[in-house]
Amino acid sequence: MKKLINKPEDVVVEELQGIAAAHPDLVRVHFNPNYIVRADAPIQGKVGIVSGGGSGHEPMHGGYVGMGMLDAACPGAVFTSPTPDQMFEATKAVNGGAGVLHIVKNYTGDVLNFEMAAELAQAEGIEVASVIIDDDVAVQDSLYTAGRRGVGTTVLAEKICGAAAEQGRSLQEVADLCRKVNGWGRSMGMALTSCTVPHVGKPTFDLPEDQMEIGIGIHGEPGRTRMPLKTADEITEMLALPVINDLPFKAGDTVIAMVNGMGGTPLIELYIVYRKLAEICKAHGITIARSLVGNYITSLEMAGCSITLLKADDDIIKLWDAPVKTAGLRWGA
Amino acid sequence: MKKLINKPEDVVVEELQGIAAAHPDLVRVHFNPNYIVRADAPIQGKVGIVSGGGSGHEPMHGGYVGMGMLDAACPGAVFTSPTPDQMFEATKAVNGGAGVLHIVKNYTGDVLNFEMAAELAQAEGIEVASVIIDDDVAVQDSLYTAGRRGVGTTVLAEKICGAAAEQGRSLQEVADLCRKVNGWGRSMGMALTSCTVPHVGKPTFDLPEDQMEIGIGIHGEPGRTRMPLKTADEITEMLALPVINDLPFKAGDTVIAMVNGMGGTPLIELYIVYRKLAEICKAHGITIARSLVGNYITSLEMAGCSITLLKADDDIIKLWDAPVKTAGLRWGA
Amino acid sequence: MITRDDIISWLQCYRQVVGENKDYLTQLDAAIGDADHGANMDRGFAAVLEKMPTVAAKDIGAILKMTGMTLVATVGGAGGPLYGTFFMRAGATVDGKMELSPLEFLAALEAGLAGVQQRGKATTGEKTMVDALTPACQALRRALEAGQPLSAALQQAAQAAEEGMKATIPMLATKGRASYLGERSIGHQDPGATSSYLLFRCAADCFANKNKE
Amino acid sequence: MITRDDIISWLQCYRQVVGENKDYLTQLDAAIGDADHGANMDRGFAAVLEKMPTVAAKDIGAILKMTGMTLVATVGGAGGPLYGTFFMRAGATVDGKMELSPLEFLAALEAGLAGVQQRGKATTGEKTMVDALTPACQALRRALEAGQPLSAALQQAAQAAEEGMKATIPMLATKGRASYLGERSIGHQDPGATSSYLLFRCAADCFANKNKE
Ligand SMILES: Nc1ncnc2c1ncn2[C@@H]1O[C@H](COP(=O)(O)OP(=O)(O)O)[C@@H](O)[C@H]1O
Ligand SMILES: Nc1ncnc2c1ncn2[C@@H]1O[C@H](COP(=O)(O)OP(=O)(O)O)[C@@H](O)[C@H]1O
Ligand SMILES: [Mg+2]
Ligand SMILES: [Mg+2]
Ligand SMILES: [Mg+2]
Ligand SMILES: [Mg+2]
Repeated sequence: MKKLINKPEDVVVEELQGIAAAHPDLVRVHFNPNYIVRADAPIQGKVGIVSGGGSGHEPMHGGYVGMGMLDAACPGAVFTSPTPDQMFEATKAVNGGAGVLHIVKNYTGDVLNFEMAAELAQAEGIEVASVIIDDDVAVQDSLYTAGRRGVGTTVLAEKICGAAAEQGRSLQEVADLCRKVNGWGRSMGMALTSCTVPHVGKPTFDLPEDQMEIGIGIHGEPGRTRMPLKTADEITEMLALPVINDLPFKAGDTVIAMVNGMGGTPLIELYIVYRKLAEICKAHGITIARSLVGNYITSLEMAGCSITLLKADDDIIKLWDAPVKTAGLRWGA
Repeated sequence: MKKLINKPEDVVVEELQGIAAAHPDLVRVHFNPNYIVRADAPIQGKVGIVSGGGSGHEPMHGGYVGMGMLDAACPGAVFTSPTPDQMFEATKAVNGGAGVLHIVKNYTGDVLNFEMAAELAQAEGIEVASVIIDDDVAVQDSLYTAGRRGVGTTVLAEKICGAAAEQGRSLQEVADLCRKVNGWGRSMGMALTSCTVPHVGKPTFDLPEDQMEIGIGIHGEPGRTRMPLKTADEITEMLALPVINDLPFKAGDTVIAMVNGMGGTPLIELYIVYRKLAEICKAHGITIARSLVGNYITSLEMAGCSITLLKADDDIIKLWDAPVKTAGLRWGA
Repeated sequence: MITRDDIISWLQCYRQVVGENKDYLTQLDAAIGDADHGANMDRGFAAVLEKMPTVAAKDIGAILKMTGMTLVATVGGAGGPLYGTFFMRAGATVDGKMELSPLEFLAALEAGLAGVQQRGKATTGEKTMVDALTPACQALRRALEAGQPLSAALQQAAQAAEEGMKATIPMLATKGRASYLGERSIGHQDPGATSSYLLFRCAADCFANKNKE
Repeated sequence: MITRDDIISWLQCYRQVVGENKDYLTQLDAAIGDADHGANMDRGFAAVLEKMPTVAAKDIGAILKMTGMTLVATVGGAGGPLYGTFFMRAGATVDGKMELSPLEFLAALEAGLAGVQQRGKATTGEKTMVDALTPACQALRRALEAGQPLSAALQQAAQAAEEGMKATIPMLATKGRASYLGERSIGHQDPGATSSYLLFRCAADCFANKNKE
């Protein structure tokens, strides 16, 4: 295992120490339980937004804490949902009296731990709303299963809801907006390589030099299918078409598009994918109003990418353009 | 070779098409010769700043074109300096009558090609100043050799000089500032893995699972020494101490610190390195006033990192804090 | 009767078995999950054992509740809340008791299972820990109701858990992380069902000398 | 006399040899550089051959200058400006000529070498193309001045280039990208010296039947 780490068991704590040292202007880091909060939390009268999940997806979520996005992020062990005490304490730390929104990615662990945290917070009189993000079209949706995973749309939801909370919208409004964003966002991802969880020490799966995994999540898990490596254009189509057909996105729609790197893929390749995605959208009459190209929701050093499209109305575009000041996403401030 | 590409020979052009599609608000891309210019270039009365180099270092340089940083970037083939016609045309495209600064990394190819371009531009009556960045302490400096490589300080110089040009400083002043930044900046890098140049199709060098390269540049080349893999803390010391001792940075100095990923290293590891770098600086009485942690000057998918320290006075800090609006670095706008 | 010392040695035994099977559990999880179940359980039960002195003089309910709360607070993932709920609910049914009859122990386990199902909303056949816990509880009830001694009953429960665990191999996962794999989840043994089997295996081993009751 | 057709077939021959040795040159560059010398030279000379029709009726000076300018505009890296300068300077010395005497050809090559040294500021012993070009020009001059026919003289030049190329192996690089490696540059053959040797090898092969002049 080749990593810039000391001991596998210290990875998350040392990363948090690094974040605390690098961004004292943006965030404070609390240890035991671990969470990252805005340096100026709690903000009176503003809805607080808390997210969280396993570590290894950086910059998500810790990198999105700051003005105009999250009020707090709770990092679990690598690829392991955080524990309820983290979200409970973070919720208390960001509660400015207007209630707290939990943005939860749809993984059994995340859902259960956030659920327990919400129960604890509510028991202390804090109003908590939870919205579950489940945008991964690689997974068949069904009432009888765990449902779809939460992936790329999470980043967009955090930005957009963060802006809405900053405007002073109510908990109900911000939660409704978050559900709308989740309903309008779709993603799909693929991997060229596996990744190595530090405490495991070897790649989660073996992927021969001429094979790729399509329909992966963000936990280094294998995807829905393994197949021979294809060109960037073919891969982009294999990701974009299921995304477009799922909502479905239609001619005349305006979208925010994200081409996301899984951690080990260089930017040069992501732009090649974006080029094809833009072509495909154009051919479908879909207008890309805003875009993100880079590493936003990752799986450690996995090589690969995911595509997210979010149907966007004027409200969403305005909230997207609103100032944001975090380590991972920043503009207008 | 596992890459999200179509054909190796199309990588750069397709990347540029992707950049053009993703950032029409920030830049225009010119093909044949290839260069990226600010959407609003030329800006009358402002010193234009042009940089460039081989592709494969993204976001550098194309990701740094925009308000407050570069006016144009010239991407060569992967790891190959661009040709003089690119810099010549880019120089003409950004000349707003106040002259043009070429920021050149110290590689024979970059230096020679920029030199030829400057001769061509000067022959057309454009005032051109060239500053060579040579900040890599892994390479022994000498009048009789090619000298040190230009690495991390380039990013900081582009930001700081871009802000100075935006303020309306003269070509002479911006060039002097650039030389000052180069004189006050030092870097050193290391690799955990090699990278694969697309048209080569296999890793530039083989690095056993238990070995690393110390003192690498940004072209996938082997470093000064190969040695057994060490912990993140040990590695950070091996990079930071030569950097600190070279200038030398002294107790009481204020610096801008960058922990840069080589492309394939996840952010979680870079923060672990930053944590130790902050400790080391503190122990030396050096104050980190500003920091960057992320992928800023890369070698394709190479895993590894580099450390850059730049001694900063009030002028440099103010210029650093000035608004910048590029795909790769953005704040205040 | 099952004493509080028996309960503690069961948990100690399980902590050790989890440690020994950490890589095995993680390997199972790597195939259809995210390669952390072994590390998660190991971290959780190490914490439980560390906290044991805090319930030094306390009753079995307190020990089990402490176990559940510690798991919730240290494990994370799906395993944390599920095993946490299992032990918290089990503990709640035996509040204040310093020893348990076999049927009381059974009732605690059944309450734990009910808690897991309530939290996780999984039923048998979905390729989760429920597929090991359910047949184990059922076998234990059958054996005890048939008048078998605790040790024999627990052997049968452990065997049922093992069969349940193995039965997850051909299953298509519909709950938990393995469900994302769809058809590719078939052919792999569920890590949570495996750790649940080990829990019953430990009980059977620990309480092997409880023949008379 | 060397005709413009001879010059063109020399460039065609070199284009082909560079193509055949693309991976070899890149491999040499991977060891002490950045693994692009083969691709660079290949791209450059492919472009030169494509542009050949634009100098269809032109003199040797025009052909060589077109070659140099095309290399400058398509190669990049250190190789582009250096080989570009080599051919541009060589071309400038034979401006307007439709054929060259062996000594005129030599003078063109020497002007090219001088251009390379002026641009690159390297002298012999620094592990660059200068280490192949310099002995090659010297050997050619010696042989021609000794009255040897062009073909024999070029054979000696190519051999001197090859020796110069091999002599770069034990050298410590002090110019170009290999200099960053310090001591680790020792033991590797310089890619640019290799492509320069191949240029003289092609000349020797192409002009093999120029015995009489
Ligand atoms: N809804 C559920 N109900 C019961 N058990 C579940 C459920 N979801 C997952 N599990 C169990 O949890 C195990 C995985 O635990 P673990 O790896 O610790 O968590 P995670 O999947 O979050 O990484 C699965 O093997 C399965 O047995
Ligand atoms: N200053 C110099 N003078 C002469 N030749 C040089 C100089 N620097 C580099 N070279 C030659 O250029 C070759 C490398 O060319 P190439 O790989 O195309 O460029 P780059 O090093 O920019 O990738 C080296 O092998 C060396 O022979
Ligand atoms: Mg997990
Ligand atoms: Mg090169
Ligand atoms: Mg797991
Ligand atoms: Mg090279």
